[in-house]
Amino acid sequence: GGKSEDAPVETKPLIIAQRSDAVVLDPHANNDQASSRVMRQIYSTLVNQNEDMELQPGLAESWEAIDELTFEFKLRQGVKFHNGEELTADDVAFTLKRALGSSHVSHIVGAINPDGIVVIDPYTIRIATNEPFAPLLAHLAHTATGILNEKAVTEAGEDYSQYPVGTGPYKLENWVVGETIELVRFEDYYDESNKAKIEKVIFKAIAEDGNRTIELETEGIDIAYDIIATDVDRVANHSDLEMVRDMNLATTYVGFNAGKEPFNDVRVRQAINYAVDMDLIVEVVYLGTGEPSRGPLGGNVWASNQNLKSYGYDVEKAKELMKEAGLEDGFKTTIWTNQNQQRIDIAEILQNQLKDINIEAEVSIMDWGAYLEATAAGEHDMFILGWVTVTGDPDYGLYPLFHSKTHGDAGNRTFYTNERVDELLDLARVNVDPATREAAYMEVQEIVRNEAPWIFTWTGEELTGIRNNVKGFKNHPAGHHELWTVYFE
Amino acid sequence: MSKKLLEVKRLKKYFQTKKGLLHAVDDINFHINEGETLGLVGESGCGKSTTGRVILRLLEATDGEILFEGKNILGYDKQQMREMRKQMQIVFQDPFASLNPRMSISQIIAEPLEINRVYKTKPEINRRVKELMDIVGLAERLVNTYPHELDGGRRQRIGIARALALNPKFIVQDEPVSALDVSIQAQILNLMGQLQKEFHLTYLFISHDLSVIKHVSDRIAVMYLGKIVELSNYNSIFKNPLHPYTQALLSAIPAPQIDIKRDRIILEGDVPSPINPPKGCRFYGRCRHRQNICNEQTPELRDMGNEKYVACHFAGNLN
Amino acid sequence: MKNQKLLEIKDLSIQYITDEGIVRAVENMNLEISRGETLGLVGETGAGKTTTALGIMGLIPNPPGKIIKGSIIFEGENLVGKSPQELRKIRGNKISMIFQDPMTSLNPVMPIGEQIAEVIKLHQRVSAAEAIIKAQEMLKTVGIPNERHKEYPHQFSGGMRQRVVIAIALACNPGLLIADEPTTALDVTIQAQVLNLMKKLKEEFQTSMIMITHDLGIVAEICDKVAIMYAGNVVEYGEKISLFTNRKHPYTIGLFNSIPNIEEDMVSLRPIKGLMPDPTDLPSGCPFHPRCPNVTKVCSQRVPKSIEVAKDHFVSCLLFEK
Amino acid sequence: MHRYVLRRLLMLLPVMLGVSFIVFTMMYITPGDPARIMLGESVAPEDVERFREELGLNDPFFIQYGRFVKNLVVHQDIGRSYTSKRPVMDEILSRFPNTLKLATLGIIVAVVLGIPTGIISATRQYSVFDNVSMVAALLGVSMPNFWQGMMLILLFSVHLGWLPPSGFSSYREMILPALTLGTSSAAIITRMTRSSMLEVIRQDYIRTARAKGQVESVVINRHALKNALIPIVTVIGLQFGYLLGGAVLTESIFGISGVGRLMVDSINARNFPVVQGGVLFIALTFSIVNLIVDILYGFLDPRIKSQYK
Amino acid sequence: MTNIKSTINSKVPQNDMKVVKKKRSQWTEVWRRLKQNKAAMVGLFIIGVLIFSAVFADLIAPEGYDDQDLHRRFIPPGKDHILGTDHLGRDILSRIIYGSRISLQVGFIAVGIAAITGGSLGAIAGYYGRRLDNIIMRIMDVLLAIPSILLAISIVAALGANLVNVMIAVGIASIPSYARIVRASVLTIKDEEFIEAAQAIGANDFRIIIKHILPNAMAPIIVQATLGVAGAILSAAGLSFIGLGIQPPKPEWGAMLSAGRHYIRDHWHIATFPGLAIMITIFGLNLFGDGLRDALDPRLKN
Ligand SMILES: Nc1ncnc2c1ncn2[C@@H]1O[C@H](COP(=O)(O)OP(=O)(O)OP(=O)(O)O)[C@@H](O)[C@H]1O
Ligand SMILES: Nc1ncnc2c1ncn2[C@@H]1O[C@H](COP(=O)(O)OP(=O)(O)OP(=O)(O)O)[C@@H](O)[C@H]1O
Ligand SMILES: [Mg+2]
Ligand SMILES: [Mg+2]
Ligand code: NI
Repeated sequence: GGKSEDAPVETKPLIIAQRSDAVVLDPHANNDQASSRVMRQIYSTLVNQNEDMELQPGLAESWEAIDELTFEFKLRQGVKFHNGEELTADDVAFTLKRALGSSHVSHIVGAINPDGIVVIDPYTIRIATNEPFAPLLAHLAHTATGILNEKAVTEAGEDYSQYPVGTGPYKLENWVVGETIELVRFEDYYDESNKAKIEKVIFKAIAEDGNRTIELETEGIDIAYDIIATDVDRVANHSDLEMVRDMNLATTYVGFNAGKEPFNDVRVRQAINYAVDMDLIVEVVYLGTGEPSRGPLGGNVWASNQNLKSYGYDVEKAKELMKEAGLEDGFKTTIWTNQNQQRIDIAEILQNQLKDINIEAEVSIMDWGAYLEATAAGEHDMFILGWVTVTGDPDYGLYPLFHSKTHGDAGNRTFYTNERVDELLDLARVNVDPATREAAYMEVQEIVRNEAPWIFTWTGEELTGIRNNVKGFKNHPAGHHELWTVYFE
Repeated sequence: MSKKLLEVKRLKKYFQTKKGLLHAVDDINFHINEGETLGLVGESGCGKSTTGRVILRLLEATDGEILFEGKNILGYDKQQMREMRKQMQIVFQDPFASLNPRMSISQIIAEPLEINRVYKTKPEINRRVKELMDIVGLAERLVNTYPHELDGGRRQRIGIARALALNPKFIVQDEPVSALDVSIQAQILNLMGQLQKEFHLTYLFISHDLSVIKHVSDRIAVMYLGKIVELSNYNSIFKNPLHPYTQALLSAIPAPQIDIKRDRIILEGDVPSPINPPKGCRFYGRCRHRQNICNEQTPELRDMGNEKYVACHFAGNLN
Repeated sequence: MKNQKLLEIKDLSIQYITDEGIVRAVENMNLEISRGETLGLVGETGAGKTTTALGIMGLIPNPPGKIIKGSIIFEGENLVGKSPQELRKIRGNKISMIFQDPMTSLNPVMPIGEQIAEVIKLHQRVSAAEAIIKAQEMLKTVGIPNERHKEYPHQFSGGMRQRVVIAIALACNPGLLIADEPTTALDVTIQAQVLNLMKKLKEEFQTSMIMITHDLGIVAEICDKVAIMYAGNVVEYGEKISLFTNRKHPYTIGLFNSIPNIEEDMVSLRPIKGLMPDPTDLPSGCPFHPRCPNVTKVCSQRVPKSIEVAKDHFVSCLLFEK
Repeated sequence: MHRYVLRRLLMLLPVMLGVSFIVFTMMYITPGDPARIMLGESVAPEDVERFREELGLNDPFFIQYGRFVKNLVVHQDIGRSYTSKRPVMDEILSRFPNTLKLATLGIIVAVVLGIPTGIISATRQYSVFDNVSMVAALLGVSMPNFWQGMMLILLFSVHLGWLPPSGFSSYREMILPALTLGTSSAAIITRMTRSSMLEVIRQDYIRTARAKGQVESVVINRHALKNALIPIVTVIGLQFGYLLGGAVLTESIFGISGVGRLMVDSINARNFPVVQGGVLFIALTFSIVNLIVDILYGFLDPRIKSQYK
Repeated sequence: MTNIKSTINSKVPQNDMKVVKKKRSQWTEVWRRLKQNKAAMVGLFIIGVLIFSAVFADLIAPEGYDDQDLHRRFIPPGKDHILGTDHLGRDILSRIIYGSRISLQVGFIAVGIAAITGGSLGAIAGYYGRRLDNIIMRIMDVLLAIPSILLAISIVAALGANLVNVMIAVGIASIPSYARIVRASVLTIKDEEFIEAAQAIGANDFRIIIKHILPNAMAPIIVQATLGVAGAILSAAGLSFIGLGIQPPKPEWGAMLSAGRHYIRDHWHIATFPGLAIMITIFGLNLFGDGLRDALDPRLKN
């Protein structure tokens, strides 16, 4: 967009449907996708990450690294909160300290040293980490670090999550819990040139996936997030609708319990990787959306290794490997998953295909809570899970999943251990030199691919259906799409 | 003959109900001699069945004594009571409800024999069942039928056979014919008379039908609201009723004779509720002869000589 | 006044057609009632008494019941074949009926005053308020305090309920009252009250009555004529005095002998042997023949005709056919 | 009457205590850590542990339950949602109108369809109408309502495009859910009405009414129906109570944000306070609906009214 | 003269007069009445077909329930696959046939659990009355106050999601209704004269419960159980539908329906047939249950 003067007087609201309603509008009180998608419109972050995951100034006009641990941010001046207060460095300091106290976002801000948050002057703040932490800026671009107004938070007390006050282009107007959230344009938005084009935005919760498409077709809504695979072609072929598709940061994988017989044998893991026809599975289960993954990171993530080779479907090779491992007669195992239709389908197909190498797998579907608990405890054989590299930084996408320090509950549910991988992950985390980091991550991905603690399954796609008259919409790989650029034709 | 088989002393049975204490049987005294039939008559709800049940300890008495052959059976424990049950039995009013619909005739009649282990072998039991069926006039081909396939009269015969199975001395007949049609009723009444003679049985015969009571009884007790108001032999009750209630009751019965004209005593009002009954005479509210004393003092059952007992302050002086 | 025929039943046959078979509940019935007269209809369970009454009222449940043939002539008009509308005008108005069980024949959720007023409103041109007033008067007539008209049936005792039913039946001053065992469910002392009341009101209202009962005592007390029914057939029919003093039919005799008599001492009853026949499978010929002490060969072969053995005294028995 | 109501309300206390105990126990023994579920897979175990401590989840069972009861009794407080941090009561009450609307509409559909059909069926027993409506009613009971909902959406939203497939704010949006929810109840009510009417029609007092010369329609509507209504009201009450608490599937098919779905989500999220509060709330509503039905009973049936002392 | 009491007056005098016809126990009588009821026979037929297909699934199903062929997905109903294939290329008819096994198992076992536990509790409460009655029935009130589907969901969540637990959950949730029914019928039977007659001949509590009360309380339990099987199948399908208790690749109908619903717009047959299967099953059970009720209590049928 560009012309701020003639901001069109839109009366028609933009209606967006997503799977569920926001839970809270306090970034530190929860960290779910639905809430973040709304909060993205309400709060601004110090740093922005555009659709190509490039870092750009946000509330901070500029920043510089003072030393290995510390960044100094220069704040934009004259930024107004929705309650009329002006943004100062104190708000930033307050926000970050508050975030540090919250368990929900500790994975985003956890590296920051609370004593290292120093207000220099109202528009200058220094933020230091406990140890050198290269991905800090990416983390500060995450919606969860949106800047809060100290006064608003203290005034609202326990109920703050329902009365959010940010500096974003939209402010909360009305919230019918479980159903709709109405946002209206914030007229004093700091970025004059980027003021919201549509006056009112309504988020609607429509849980039944198919119904979002139907609503879109029947003009009940303007934008439908997370179109299901079966409806993608329908939307794309519909004369009034448009399918906006972009790869996102999510990946789905089938994990082995590498800490347990027989999956502690790399040959078994490789054999299984060869024995499943992942291309076909992805086609069947995801109906051509997203793509089969070749390694642990999706293509959108910085430093993802594009040279990795897919295992491919090769039952003979699989049998050979099984034989080498002394398991040509196969074994009995279980595949666990939670109640997610695609994962259940994957499990069922796996079950079927593994029969070819004499593996008899039983599928067990668990409720999410029990599933997390059981996989953390290492009771499992094989399991299906996903991961979203929300920051777009490979640290987030690799460290918790493959470092031996994170076994179990901390993220590494495959109990995979490799000293070299540990070493490289540690190195890349503290090193600020992008080239060194990139090299380290490339190698990690190579190793992980070869040692196959996973069956690399699928990288996802943001699938948004919009009506033709909706313009200016772009998917954000993190899923927190920006709506202030959207306008009606 | 006139050896007392059963004696009931100060018998009380109260039921706890939502609305209060229900005095179903309230301090009654009587005895039954061996081989005789005592008729117990009264209107619906006056406590006749309760009396019968308490005597058999199917209900636990609230107070009083029940002497069977001189021994108070209310003090008996379960085991002793089981022995007692061979001596005393009951025949119920409703010939359908009193037979388990899921059991065949032979099973029903054999049950008391099995429970009390009277016979050791099946054939013995079967023989006895056949014998009993013969006694009460049930054709042998009916052994395997079920109660619902039979008419009321036959069903009642089953009930009688069951009661006779253990060779009791004493049987409570709780309105055994009131559910039956007249022609069948007569058959059953005759049967019971025969059985009494044949087995030297003693009956407590409960009915609300004075004609039936008169036909079967040696002595008659008239009950009203939990109390016995008059007790005497049948002749004198019918010829010369002493209690105003008995008088009214007798006069109320329409007789199938066209030549006899009687003076009707029409009682006002209904039988009052047995829940927390008033002190004083229970009949007070409906009595033609009531006086103040009736409302204040409960009349006791008084011996009027000649084995006649009446519970009325003015018995003998009424006109 | 007498001898003026109010109701005449001719050759009436009513059947119930059920899964179990056809029940011939009433067979070739012939009866007459004059104004002011009371007819006793006596018989054991299943004899067809209620069916006869319902037949007159036009209330035979259909299915399974059906009037097969015959006529019911009331005030000169044949009720059989009349339209439901015409019958409705007569019911409750010119002919009314009291049912056996006072506990169940009143609507439990309607105040009794309203239940009486209902019939008044239906047949008389009165306003709702007037009907209620009339209903209260009726209550008083049957000896219930009129201020209790707002109460519900369960608040009354059995005898009082039966009085309410009587009030309903008499509210429109009907020419014919059919009472179907009106006191069977009541205690003797209460029965005496109710019978007394009925006798009184019958005289007061100049109503003819069919008194259905199986109690010969009641018949002796209030009827002018008696019809004895057995398995759907009227076996003996006549003036009460004639019939009571000169019983002809073996069934009638058996019936009288079965009853323990309060007035005289009997050593033993002389019951009728055997059982009531299966209503779907009545014996051929005279339906009573299997139980009859005087049975002859022809009894199972021929249906007896009705023979006048004395003036106005009819018997259906082959012993009397010459 | 007042005393009766009071006594009934007092009797609810132990029942509610029992309900809370059962729910609490169930939740306690259910595997799955609420803190972990809420924080997601990516949060470090130390933070999860800290969060557990914050929520008081590390205390022994009886201390936790005791705390709950104490808060409830002393402060009339059932806590805040783990996830949204809103007071549980707000959380429930914000959804309850939808549930109530849905259940009410459902029951209206059921009553409007069920009672007349039942009456006609009963008065024309074994007629074609009777047979057809009885088969229809039986099919209505037999149809899984999640499936029926899908089929209705397919027909009315997708193929015909007449009605929206989701949402619950306009009346147009309420039609399909109400129909879905209402059919099985309608079927039950139809059957109940029919059998109750048949039972009543056989009664002596109906014969009395006819013997008065009353018109058949009045006999049916005034005499029979009022008596037949008594068991029907019970069924309606039961169904209503059931719809209030059990419309989970319908709610999720049509994406209605109601108490039922809140409960299911909360059970899955191990959002204990909401589960606890919600089940108590539903149980209480259900019991109160039952109480109302019982009182209504008294109004319909004077015999029963006189027992309410 | 005879003052017949209202309880036995009119209504069923037919029995009174019936002369012995044939020797029949009550159950043969019930069966005879049942046979006359066409609807019940249709129901019985449906149940028969179901049981048959459950028992002989291996013989009659054209394919195995998990014979996947990812290259023949979404085939519409036709010659090769009568009901078509699903999203993983499995034959829907075969899956439905095998599914009948699961549904019947769930139905019967859940009802078994509920009827036995609920029935015993109800019998104890009804027979012994007073304190015990109060305690048991209050517990039942508590269970009843919790919506059964929520109860089932939390039980499944607590025990783990598999078919056995679904059966337990559905069973537990319907315990109160059995307890109530049995209690009510025990209460009425307890007051029948034949119980007193048994006491009078010296029968003990145990004998009275076993020989006299239970056989007579069976009728309502059986009816409730038949209808309960239908209810249990429906509940289990509902639970599967929201993803609880399925164990792929076992073809539970509710789960098939749930999996098929994503494809409903393009491939209607996937979700339609399992839904129909559920409906027909429930329909059959209900028809039969209704007929059974009428046959057991002829008074109810006009
Ligand atoms: N188990 C019980 N609980 C409470 N009250 C009872 C019980 N059994 C009987 N009663 C009451 O006790 C009183 C006497 O009852 P009982 O059955 O002895 O009367 P009855 O003279 O046999 O009457 P009927 O002629 O009707 O058989 C009645 O008011 C009755 O309601
Ligand atoms: N609705 C009906 N359907 C089938 N059969 C019936 C019906 N009503 C009566 N019957 C049969 O018709 C015959 C006559 O019955 P009805 O009721 O007229 O006898 P009743 O003389 O009034 O007997 P009760 O003294 O028992 O009242 C009986 O065999 C009865 O079984
Ligand atoms: Mg009695
Ligand atoms: Mg009759
Ligand atoms: Ni996020």
